[in-house]
Amino acid sequence: MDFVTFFALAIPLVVVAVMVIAHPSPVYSALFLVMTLFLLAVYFLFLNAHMVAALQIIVYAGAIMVLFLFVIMLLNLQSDTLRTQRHGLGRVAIIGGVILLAELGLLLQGSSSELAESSLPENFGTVEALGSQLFTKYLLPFEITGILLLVAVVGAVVLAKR
Amino acid sequence: MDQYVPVLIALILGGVVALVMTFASTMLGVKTHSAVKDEPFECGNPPSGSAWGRFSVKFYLAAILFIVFDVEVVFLYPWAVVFRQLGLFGFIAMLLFVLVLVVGLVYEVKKGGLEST
Amino acid sequence: MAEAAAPLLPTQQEVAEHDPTSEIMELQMGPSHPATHGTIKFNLTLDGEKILNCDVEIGYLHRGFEKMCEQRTWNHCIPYTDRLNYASPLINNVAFAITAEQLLDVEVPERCQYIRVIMSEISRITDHLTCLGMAATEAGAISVGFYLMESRETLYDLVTAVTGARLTVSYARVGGVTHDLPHNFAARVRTAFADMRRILSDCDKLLSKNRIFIDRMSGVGTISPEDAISYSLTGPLLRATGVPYDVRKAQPYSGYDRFDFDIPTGTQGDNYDRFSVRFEEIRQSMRIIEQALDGIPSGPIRIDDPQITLPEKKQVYGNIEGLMNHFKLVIEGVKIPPGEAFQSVEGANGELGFYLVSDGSGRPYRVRVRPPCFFGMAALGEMLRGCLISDIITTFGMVNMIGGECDR
Amino acid sequence: MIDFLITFSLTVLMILMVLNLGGLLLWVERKGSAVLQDRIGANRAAVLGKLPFNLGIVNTLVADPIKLFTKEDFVPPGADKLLHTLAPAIGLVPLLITFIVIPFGDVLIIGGREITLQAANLNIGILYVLAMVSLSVYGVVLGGWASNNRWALLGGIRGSAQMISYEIPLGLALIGVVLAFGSLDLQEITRAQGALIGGWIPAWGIVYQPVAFLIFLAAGIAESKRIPFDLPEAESELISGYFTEYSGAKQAMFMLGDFVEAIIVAGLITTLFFGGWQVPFLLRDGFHFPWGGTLALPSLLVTLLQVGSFTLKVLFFCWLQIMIRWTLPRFRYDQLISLGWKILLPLALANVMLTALIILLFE
Amino acid sequence: MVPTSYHLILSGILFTIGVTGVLLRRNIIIIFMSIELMLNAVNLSFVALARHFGNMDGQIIVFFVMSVAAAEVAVGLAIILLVFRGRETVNVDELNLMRW
Amino acid sequence: MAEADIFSHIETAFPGTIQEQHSSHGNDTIVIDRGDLLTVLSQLKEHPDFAFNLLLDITGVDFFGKEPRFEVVYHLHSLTHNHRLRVKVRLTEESAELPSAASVWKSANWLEREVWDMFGITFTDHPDLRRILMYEEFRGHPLCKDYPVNKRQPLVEERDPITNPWHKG
Repeated sequence: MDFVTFFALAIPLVVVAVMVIAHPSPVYSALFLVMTLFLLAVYFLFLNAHMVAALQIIVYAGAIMVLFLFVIMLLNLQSDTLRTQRHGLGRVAIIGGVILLAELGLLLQGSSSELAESSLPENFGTVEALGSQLFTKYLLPFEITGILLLVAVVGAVVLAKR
Repeated sequence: MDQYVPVLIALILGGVVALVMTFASTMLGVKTHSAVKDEPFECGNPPSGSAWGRFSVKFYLAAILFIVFDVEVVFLYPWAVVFRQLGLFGFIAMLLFVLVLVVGLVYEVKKGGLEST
Repeated sequence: MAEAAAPLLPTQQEVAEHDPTSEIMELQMGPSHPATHGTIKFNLTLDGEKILNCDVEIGYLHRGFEKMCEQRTWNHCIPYTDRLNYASPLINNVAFAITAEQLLDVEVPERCQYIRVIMSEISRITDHLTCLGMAATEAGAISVGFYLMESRETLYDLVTAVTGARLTVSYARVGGVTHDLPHNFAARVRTAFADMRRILSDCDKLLSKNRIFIDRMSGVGTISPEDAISYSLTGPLLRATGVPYDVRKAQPYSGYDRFDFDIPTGTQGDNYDRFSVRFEEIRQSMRIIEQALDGIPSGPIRIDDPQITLPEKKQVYGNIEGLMNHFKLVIEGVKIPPGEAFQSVEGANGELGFYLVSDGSGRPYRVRVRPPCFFGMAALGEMLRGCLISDIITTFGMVNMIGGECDR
Repeated sequence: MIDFLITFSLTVLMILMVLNLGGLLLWVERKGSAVLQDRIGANRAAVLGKLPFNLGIVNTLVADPIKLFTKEDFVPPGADKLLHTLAPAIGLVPLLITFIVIPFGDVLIIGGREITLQAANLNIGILYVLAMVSLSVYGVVLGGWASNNRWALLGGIRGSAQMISYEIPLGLALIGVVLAFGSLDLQEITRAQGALIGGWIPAWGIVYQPVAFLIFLAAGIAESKRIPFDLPEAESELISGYFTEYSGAKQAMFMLGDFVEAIIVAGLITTLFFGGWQVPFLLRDGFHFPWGGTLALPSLLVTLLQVGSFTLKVLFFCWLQIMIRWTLPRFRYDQLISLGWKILLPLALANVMLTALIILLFE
Repeated sequence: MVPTSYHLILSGILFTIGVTGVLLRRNIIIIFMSIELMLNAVNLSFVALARHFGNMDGQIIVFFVMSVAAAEVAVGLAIILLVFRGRETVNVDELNLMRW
Repeated sequence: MAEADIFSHIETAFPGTIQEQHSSHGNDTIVIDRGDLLTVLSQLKEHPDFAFNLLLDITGVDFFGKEPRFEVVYHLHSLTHNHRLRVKVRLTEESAELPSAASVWKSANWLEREVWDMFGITFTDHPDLRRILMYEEFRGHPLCKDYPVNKRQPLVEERDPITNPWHKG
């Protein structure tokens, strides 16, 4: 990934991400989040994560965000004002942000470049490579995910049915 | 990355088509306003206020199942591709996974989560 | 006169006050809605797709039929009756004429009775075809709807051949009918019926045996026989609940007791039964028509009484008595002796009754029509409670509300 | 540079093909329904005076868009104006760009250069289709919500519930095919279908996955929101559902979106279940009949035959969808949901596991 | 070539935006969306590092993160629905479910 | 059941309540007082000898200029015995009021609404006495003989402009 691509993706990403938390209307927030997710998916493509990019769109943009929109519409959530009454937390956020930026600065100094495209394994990021690892090395987490999803269904049904 | 170039081209082209169509009527069509026309369509009755009210949450229950099975589907794709390498072992692993989720489906159906409304 | 009491139906606000967590939506369906043909309005209270309450509002097509008839002579009322149930105008004509004849205590000639039966049954078939075709179209099976419309058109051709008009036929008169059947009528009817039987069997395969359609119709809009009687439902709506009440059998008029036909009944009282009953009634009507065509006697088609029926055109233009007779009858109307009569016929949607009061002046003093689909609409709210939005369309279609008749 | 030009022109070709086929389908639908219903159908096209033949197609392809584009663009005052304007585009764009992954021919050899007749050869081809289809739901949801109309809202919610419900069987049906061919690459899957089973039967996907085909057809029609699954826009129930408050070209975009989705479904059915561009017994150098005969053909002719075969198959499946649309009544909402979740989903899951088991046992 | 640290910085910025959203907004749905943003920022780090080391593990972890996110959203939104139906508000300041 | 039969049955079932009875043009008619209406109607429906379970029609007749001015006419049909009966109640203009039969037959609900709408005859204890065919703002009762046939009433404005947030002006 060269610098042009990086900035062409990173700057819109940050802008839409800010809009997610800055827009007063939940519907627009959700849509900005969808755009963030979509841009991230494109970003993943440049990081040789084809399968993950597709997943990002199918699961995140196509399913999770639809659920968000659904709930926003079902509850008829109106826009709220941005003026916060949570003063203390605002300061905490700013301090945390500064610390994080400092860490990032440190990171930048001792950074090394990513592996060249050519030195990657040939099938890096493809479905085959992912699949063969997922169902061998990560089999247990995979099965546990199934149980987690089951718990989610049961929990959500119990909750939503009052 | 080269394989995604056509997608980009198509995205731009599709965007242009969509843009042209979105604004075609704005550009070409006439615009008139009247009090009655500017009401939301409610079968010719005086409108009873904004439609943005709360709506039945029952629709949410189908959406939950969707999200769970969507995750299952995306797990199934890599499995399907490498299934021939995995063999019996992979079959049993996926069978367990699917069965666990089917339990969820059965639970929701039994609980009436997919009932008519 | 006291003011009307406030409606008892819960408003959105009341429901919300009762249960602050409810997700009730109010929706006004109609009068300008593709499925509410005949202009009608449903005030729906919905929970998601489910109907909690359905308040039916009629009257959008009210034209004051009864008031209008009171201003006209007896025979002038006939064209108004065309506009009641415009899907089967001939039955309305016949019903009015029969009631007026009852007030006169006269009986029309046998040939006239046969003609009335034939035309009534043709009208019943067109009405049922309209109803079924619309039901199919609204359920999404548009092609089947078109097939049924097409076969209705062949019948309209027959009606046109007899009366000169498709819908506004004004065919019956007090004391007879306007003209005789055209000479090759029987043959034309048989050809049309052969065509129609083919189309009906097509529709049977495409629609009434279609799983989606059966699922849409059965178990929907159910009403028990007790409720149906309490709601005064008649016709296919009542017969679908299993009550074999048909005016043609119970109180035969116009010589219906001569013919051999069955009364199809349902068992569940749901939309599918209503559909099947109508479907079968088409076949029975065809049976009656075929019998009538076989047995129709020759003879006059109206009463030969200068007090009641117009003289021949030859008489009118040929001698002064005929001219005077014509003039008096047209200007003053048939002088029906004072009295009152209620006579009903089996309309396409149920019992169609006329209650006529005469004061002997040549104009009806009071004309009251018992519109069969009015009662269906009254029961609709209860049929729909607990159903889904989609069920409104099928149930409303099967009630077969005809605006002109319901609102008059 | 040449490579880019080739890719560019192929992509443009695909987009144009989809758009034109969408317009054509509108005409086919009108004329086809007329044929089914014993009517004449669209026939007002007296562009050059009275012509001896019917120019209805011109009417639909030219006059209809002009009519739609010059209609008033109505935005209800109570609506969310920005989303109301954007919703049709959000719904249409993901669908327009889906078709580019579908291969419409093998290779075209011009001047020694082999051009694969597929605009975008993605190694995650099928996943790309799924991703784009899953994005198109936003157009429906937003169109329904932004109109601020109760009918539109009902239609939008019905539509989204329907589309997400049938996305799962759609994805699962495709997994059966992926299992059978072991690839996500559509061109590869199509090539694999050129083989012959027992030397006679073309190894098309339908032979391996008949159940998946039926599930895919049902779920695909549901995704394109056409009868019997047109509940979100059922005109006799919800007036026009989520596009009740739309007019002019924006409404045309929603309608075009449905047609494009129908074309995508037809294209995928062709590619995955009916051999794509394959013609039985036609290899790159000509026909190799199982009874021993061969018929050598020039490479260009072979390519033409393949593209023609693909187009014909796609048109056939479009026509099939139109036939279904004009024959069946529509479902009710609860029946739709229970069909999707209680019948199609278990069936699709069983199909996947059974396919896996058979592969395990026989390979 | 962009150094890996750039990806990580971007990931950090996105994470910070998410944290800010959680801290500043009072609408529970938007707070929830901010959490999703944070999860995605982490995903970005995983993918970037996978690329850095040429090792697929990072991408597979993203798989699991997404599944967890899906489960979390299903239950989380159900809780929000329940709370909203009981309390008529999605303002976290007004929600004090845990306080007694 | 023969005609004579039904009248004698009614006479024995409701002694002293029948003001008038006659049979003309094939319709049997009884006239009763409005105080007895509800008991007679429910008896006619419930009593196995009559079993008039189908309420065919309720309508009014306005004999303007005569006294009593209004007649309310009930047409009954028995599905079991296949016989019919017309029940009439006469009302003066001053006290145009009747007990509602909606508790006996469900269909009486709408029929009585129509009679109220058209003649202005009120029905006490009616569950939902609103206009049915005319609109709510309509003045007068159109089927009364003193309502001029060519009278025009203006169409009303929107009923509830407050609920429409887009019509601020």
